Order: sequence, then structure tokens, then C-alpha cells
Amino acid sequence: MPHVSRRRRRAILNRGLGIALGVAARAGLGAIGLGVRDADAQEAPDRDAFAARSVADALARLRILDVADSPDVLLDAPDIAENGAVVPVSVRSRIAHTDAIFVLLDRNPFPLAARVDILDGLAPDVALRVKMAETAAVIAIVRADGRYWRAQRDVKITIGGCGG
Amino acid sequence: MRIRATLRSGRIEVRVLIAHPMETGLRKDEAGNPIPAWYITDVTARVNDRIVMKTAWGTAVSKDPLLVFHVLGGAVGDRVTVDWIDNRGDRRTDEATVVAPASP
Amino acid sequence: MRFVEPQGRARRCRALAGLALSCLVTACATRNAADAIATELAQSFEAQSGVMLDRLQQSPDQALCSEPGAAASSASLAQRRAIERAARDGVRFPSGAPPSPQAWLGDWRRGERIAQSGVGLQTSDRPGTEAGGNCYGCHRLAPTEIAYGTLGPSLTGYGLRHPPDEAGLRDTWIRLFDSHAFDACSVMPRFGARGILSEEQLRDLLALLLDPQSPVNR
Amino acid sequence: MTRGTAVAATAIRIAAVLPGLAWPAAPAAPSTHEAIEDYRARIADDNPAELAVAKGASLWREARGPRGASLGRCDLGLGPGIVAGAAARLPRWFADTGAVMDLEARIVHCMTTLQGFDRETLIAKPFAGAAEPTTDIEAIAAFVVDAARGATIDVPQERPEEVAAYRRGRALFHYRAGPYDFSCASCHGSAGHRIRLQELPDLSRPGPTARATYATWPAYRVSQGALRTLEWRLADCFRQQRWPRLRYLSPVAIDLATFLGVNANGGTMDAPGLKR
Repeated sequence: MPHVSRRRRRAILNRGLGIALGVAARAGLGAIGLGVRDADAQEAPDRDAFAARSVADALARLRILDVADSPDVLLDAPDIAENGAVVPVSVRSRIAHTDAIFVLLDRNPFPLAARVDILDGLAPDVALRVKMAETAAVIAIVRADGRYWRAQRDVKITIGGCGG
Repeated sequence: MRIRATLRSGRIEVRVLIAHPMETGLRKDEAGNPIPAWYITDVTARVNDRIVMKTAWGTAVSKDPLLVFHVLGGAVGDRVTVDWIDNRGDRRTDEATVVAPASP
Repeated sequence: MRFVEPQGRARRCRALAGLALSCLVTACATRNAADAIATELAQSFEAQSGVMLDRLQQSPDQALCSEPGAAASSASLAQRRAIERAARDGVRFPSGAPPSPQAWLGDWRRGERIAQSGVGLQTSDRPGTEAGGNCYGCHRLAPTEIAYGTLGPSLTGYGLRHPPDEAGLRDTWIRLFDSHAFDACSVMPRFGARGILSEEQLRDLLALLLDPQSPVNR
Repeated sequence: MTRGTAVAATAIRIAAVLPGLAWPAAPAAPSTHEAIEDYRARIADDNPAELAVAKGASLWREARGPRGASLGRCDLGLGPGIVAGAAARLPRWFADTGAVMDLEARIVHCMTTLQGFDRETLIAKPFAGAAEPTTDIEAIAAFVVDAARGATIDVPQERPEEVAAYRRGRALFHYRAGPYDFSCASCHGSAGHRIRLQELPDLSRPGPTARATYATWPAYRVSQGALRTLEWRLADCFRQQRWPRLRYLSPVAIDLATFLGVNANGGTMDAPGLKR
């Protein structure tokens, strides 16, 4: 890793930390937090889907009744994860008017991992890391013009180290 | 939080690392007592005060979460603000300035 | 249990006492170093969850095999052969019936679970936790399990190479019960001799290795 | 992570299966080894250890403890206040304590002597438990090694005490004991083996694996979701060796750290690392 980039990154890091110490508010309703609270209220019905215990139930709670596989939903995840605690997943949509991306994990205790709202000015191209309890399918669903499109792929979770 | 915001090919790549336990509520501690669920439920990102991304999370997001997203347009010097709230009501806000990619 | 006082080196030192002075000095320096290590260990570890400090006392074979290179040196050959003989003599075979697949083989499904499990006898385990064998840590077994180690040889197809006749049953049992019967300084735990696994668990592992229906042999 | 390549690879894979219904089996699976290497490459960026480094940096600078002092005057071996590169030259003998100390021992020393923290309280719980945030010692250790990234490992063997620590460390490394007859060397005494899917570095002698291993601790452990220090790594190996609990900053910990550090001399520090 080039040293220049490291130093620059650290500068950003430190700046971020300073601000964090200044404005972090525990359970406060600071001005900056208001947006989140508003968003919560608007999207409350979706919150319920995170408590679903199966993919089918999560889709029902999200009112996703009809979903078709699409090659324009580009889901990337490793074939094998050395540890299920961190499975990198990225989702990109080539479908016009994509306005939401859902990430679900089959056979997880709570399969719905994330919903990302693709607002104006945001590329439908996100990545995050998820936990997987066992070998299973990662499912990406994209919403565009009120219709749902899917991609999925299997990720094998391995047991590691001394196992104890 | 560690926020890296880099202008690449006409869009801002934002990489956010958050220190958070993201407890599922299904684990037990060393003494065998259940560890209560404790996880981030919502993350919002702004560029110069305009909301560009909202995401809602469940317990399946990894501990110390990473989130990567891309904002169309933007310029070096833009301010990217990220805030999160968790199921306990804790919240936190950090910000970073958009930079040009480091020379290779 | 075969815990013996950590006096192996001291005894060797005394045995050498009649030799040349330089040799005596070297031997006793070794003993002093060993004593210093024993003192340091006692200062550095503490009992937890039923794991007591007596585990740090070495048996003679542990002391011998702690010398780098001892596992293959000609100087230690006689001692290693003696350890191997003693290990063979100490093997307890399954009680009751003479060796036959019906009498000796347990359940390979349970054997697979034992081979997958790496818990037991650690400070992080509740005392009394049934230990696993953690066979996959070091060996390839069922070909469907991709997360296998390579410290030991692959055992995939073991039962095809070692039919479960009397000799195959006995030989495999000895390896599981006390690996030192074949190699005094083997890195494989002595699952039977040290009471890590029960006779029933060892029979289940025997089945995992030898049962024609076991995934190891299919 | 080379995201562009990864996304392109996916696009190719998807294009290849396009005519099939739903999701047919992936094209010829790469070998397990390649797949694991691919996984490690995908998580190599954005090491959560950076969060611990940031926390450690502020802990280093803040006035804290009963004396309300920062660690700005802490002497890690290169002189008071010099952090850059210091971790690459530890463990070493210190005149002020008359002892060989590793990184963690020295951090605790500075927290007690400069800031007035109680040593027993500090070392009673050096490592974060499940669902707990990084401890102060862990975060400061992460900060100090980060400041040595790129430095050449040069653990001294000048004083007789340092040579003696290395020799005892070597004997301890090969010391077999416990119900499983394990020593450190049982797993780390030869090259080219794995436990499950994890390569076992040969730490018994100087060499590339000894250098690469020492160079990357402390590290963020994915399986633990935590920043872990070298002393944690040693203690956790002994747990799995079925030995009793290794005391923090104990002589065995310091001597083994010295043995591992000297065997790594000539390597390049690249910590905090990221490990399974």
C-alpha cells in the first residue's frame, strides 16, 4: 500500500474522529439525527420484515409477491467464505429506475439483512458484509418501477482453525 | 466511524466502517447468559446536507460493519456526512471530505 | 493417567555422572535450564475451569520429544523404541468380544460428529464437556468436507486400503488409542491412553474409518 | 479488493449461465485454495482494525488516568514520545525496569507510571470479551504497531537478558505437555501444513513465514470480530493446547514474543493485520 494514500487516509480518519467526538449524542434527538427518525416513521412497515424467520416470510412482509430472475442484477459474493462472520456481498443493478436493493440470506435465523434505498443521485451499486450461519444462498432483489428482480448465489461457509 | 470518500470516474465512492457489535440476540457470553440484540437499524448519508442514501439493517450485517456506495457527480471538497441509529436508540454522526484518489 | 514427575532429564543427568567432567557440566546445565523452565511455567500459568497446573509437568516421553530433532535422532532411538513398546502394552482393546466389525464398529454418523468437534479439556470448556477428536483439523476424511487439515495423512478411502479384518481392526484401534505405539514423538493426541475419548467414541471413530457405508469409504 | 475485476468476473459468470433457467450450477468451481485466496482478497481492504487504531490514537494523546497525563512521554524503546517504528524493535530490555518487555508490557508500564492507572486492574482484563468494545490496551497496541508499518523488524539480541529470553522462548516453544502432548512446535514446527483450511506458519526458525506472521500482529480476527494482540494469540494457542490459562505479561509470554520476534528479524511490519 503506498504511503501517501495511507497518510491521507489517516488524515481523513482523524478528522472524522474529531467530529464524531464533537457531535456524537447518545439517544439524543440532535438536529442531524432528525432525518433518520423521519425515515423510520415513513418506512416502519419494512422494519417488520427484519423479524421474519424465513426468506418466504420476509418477502411476504415486504409485499414482494412476484419476483423474476434477471441477469441485470449483478450479485457478487465469494464461492467459499473462510468465516461466516464476514461474507462480503456486493449488488449492482443495470435495470433502469432501480429504487431499492434488498439483501437476503437463506437459512439465516433472520434472513433479511439489508434494504438500501437508491435515492436520486445514488448509483445502484452497493456493498456490505454479512454474517451467514451456514452454507446457503445469498439473494439480491432489486425494485424498479414497482417490479422485483432477483439474483442469487451459493456461498459455502467453512469451519476453521482448531475448531474448539 | 471511518469514512473514506474518493472521487473516481465522476462519482464519489464512499466506504464507511462503523464500530458496532451488531449483536444478533442469539449468542451467549462466556458465563452462558444470553447477549441481548444490539444492532444498527438505519444509516443515512448526505452530501453537502442532501440525503443521498438510506439503508435499513437487520442483525445479519457483520460486526464492525462496512458499507460501500457511490454517489453520482460530486467534487473534491464536498462534505459527506453519515449517521446511524441502533435498536437501543444510540446514534452517531461523522463526516469526511471528498478527496481525489491517491496517486499510485 | 500417566503423569510422572518431570525428572526424566534429571535421571539422565545422574546416569551420566560417571562420565567425563565436561559431559557432566553440560548435562547439569541442561537440568538447570529445565528447572528454570519449570519455575517459569509455574509463574506464568494459572488454573482455570478445571485445567490445573499439573498439566505442565512432563512425562518422560513428552520431555524426550521436546528436544528439537529428538523425534528423528539416532541418539534417542532406544528410548523411542521403549516408549513405543510401552504404548503398545498399554492399549486397552474394546471390552468383551474379539475383533469383528459387528463387535467393534460403532456408528459412523456419530463418528463423523466426533471427527468434526474440536472441544474438550480447554479452559474455555465447562468441566465435563465431552471432548471431540477434531480429526478434520489434521486429516482429510469424508471427501465432502473441504475444510480439512494436512498435518496428518489423508484418511479418505482408509477402509478401502485397510479392510476391517482382525488385523485392520486391531491396527486402527491402536492408532486411535495411542499414537505413540507407532511413533514415540507423534503429534497426534493419544485419545485412548490419555482418556480424551471414551471407548464408545473410539468405536464410532473406528466405524467412520472402516465401515463400508461411512462417507470416508464411499 | 479489486472491485472492478470482481464485478466483471460476475458479469462473465452471469452471461455464461444466461440461457439456463433460474440459477444453474456455477461453472467449474475453482479449487478450494483459490476460493479461499479470493475470499481473503475480497476482505483485505477496509480492515476494521482501523477503528481500533483511531481509538488508540486518541487514547494516546488524551490526558487520562489519576495523573491526568497523556502517553506522549511514553518510552517504547526509542526514547520518550517516539512511537514511529518502535513496535518493530520490541521486545527489548529496558533500563528503567531492568527487564525484557514486549509491546503490551511496555504500554501497561506507561499507563501505570505516566497516567497512574492501577496495574492489577489493567491486566485483570486486557482482552475484550464477546460483544465488548476494544479494550484500551488493545486499541493503544493497534495504534503503536500501525505507526511501525513499513519498518524493518529488528528485535535486539545485544543484552545478555535479551539473549536469555530468546533461549528460554525457544525451549518453551518446543515444550510438550498436557493431555494432548502439544507444544507450539506441534503445529508451528514445520512448513507446508494446514489446520482445517488455515496454513500453519513455521515459527520454529527464521524464515519468510516467521517474518510474515510476526509482522501482522496485532490483527483483526474475523472469527472473533475483534482486534487481537500477540499476547492474546499466544494465550489462545495455549488454550487449544489444553494448557492452563497463560497469565498476561507473564515471563512465558515475554520469552515467546522474544523468540518469535527475533526469528522475524528482517521482516517488514504490516500490522494491524486481518486474519480469519
